[in-house]
Amino acid sequence: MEVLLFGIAKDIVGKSLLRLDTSENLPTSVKELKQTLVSSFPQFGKLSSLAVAVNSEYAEDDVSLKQGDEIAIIPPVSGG
Amino acid sequence: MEVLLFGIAKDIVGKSLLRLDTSENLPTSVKELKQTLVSSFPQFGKLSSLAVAVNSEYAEDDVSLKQGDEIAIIPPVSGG
Amino acid sequence: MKKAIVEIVDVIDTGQVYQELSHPKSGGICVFVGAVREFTQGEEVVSLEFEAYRTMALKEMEKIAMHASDQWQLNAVVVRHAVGPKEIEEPVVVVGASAPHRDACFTACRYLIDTLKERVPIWKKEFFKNKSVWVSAHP
Amino acid sequence: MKKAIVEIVDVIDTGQVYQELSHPKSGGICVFVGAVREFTQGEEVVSLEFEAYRTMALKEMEKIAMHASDQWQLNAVVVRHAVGPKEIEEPVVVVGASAPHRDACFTACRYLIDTLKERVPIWKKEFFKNKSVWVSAHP
Repeated sequence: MEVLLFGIAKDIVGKSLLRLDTSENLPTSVKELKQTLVSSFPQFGKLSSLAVAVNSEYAEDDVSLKQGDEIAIIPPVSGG
Repeated sequence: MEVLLFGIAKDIVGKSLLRLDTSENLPTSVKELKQTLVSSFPQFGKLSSLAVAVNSEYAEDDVSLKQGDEIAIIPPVSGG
Repeated sequence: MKKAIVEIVDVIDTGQVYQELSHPKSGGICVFVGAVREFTQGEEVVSLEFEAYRTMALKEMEKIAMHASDQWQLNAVVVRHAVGPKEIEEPVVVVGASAPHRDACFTACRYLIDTLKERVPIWKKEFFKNKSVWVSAHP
Repeated sequence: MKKAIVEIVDVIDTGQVYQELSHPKSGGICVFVGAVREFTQGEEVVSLEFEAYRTMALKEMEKIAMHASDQWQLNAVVVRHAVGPKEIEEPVVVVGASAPHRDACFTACRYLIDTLKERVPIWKKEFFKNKSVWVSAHP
């Protein structure tokens, strides 16, 4: 499972693409993905907000993650 | 006494400068000027509003008119 | 420091207004352009013309610009109106406000156009096939 | 008939937006330009950069443009954001709405920029002499 990282998320993880190892328990929902991230990288817990996009749409916590989904971490946006 | 005319005021009077004859009683205030106009050209009474400017500032009815003032009739504006 | 551009012109160049409003302390610039609209109901307007009492119009436009500049602490303000014959889609007025934040520039820009329409001695005449009308003259 | 321009670009040309929003049925065009503001308090920003999740950002910008277009019956709408390194006074975003009357174009334009700032996945990084900060990242 690959997760795209932008903005401060990229700085926290230290790269723009995070590969979650299939030998571990992969997150099956947006909620689980967030929990995985925060436990691996506690700095995610300190952000103003933490959103996830699945197939380039904002995804609520209960959205499930499927093979082939484009998954991205959306830290607090600051465009405009 | 000369009065500048713009927009529909110019069409009503038929010219852009109205000379009030000094042989008649000249209006001494904005109010009197409006009365003179409406009695000479009743169409002024049918406008949505009728304002007067003295020295290129809006002037209330009680403002007096003096020799040398630049006087203008301001029919309803429609700029913008 | 404050920059106010107040003008009555024959033709409005909408491309220049951003440069006029650009300012190192401005995070937001709001611009309104009023244009001649095609008539979709009633008789067709053949042509259209704006007339101004130039001295007074400039004075009133200046007052509006200065008031907005003070009220919303603008870094730059533009109030420009066109006169003479105009075609459909042609810009007839452009107002703009440049401020540190967007709230101020939106509110100021709206004030500029609303107050201009209320107070500035400029008149619009619409020419139809068989008649002409001074807009807003009659109730 | 409706015209929507949604783009992510390297450099914003503010001169083109009025042409894009001009429409025979439009009496009012409202444009907001967001620019890089000089810092006047605290540390001086040396440089500044915008990063976008391009696919998603364009989708969100498109949704915002379409919603505004439907809601306020716009004749044309522009939502354009810049990415990459930016200098002070440089425009970073331009949004605009073109409508028959001015109420609609002002309200729509305000909606465009407010919603863009809330939802569109674009991030601003400010570089200071000794550190860099992703804006809004922390409470």
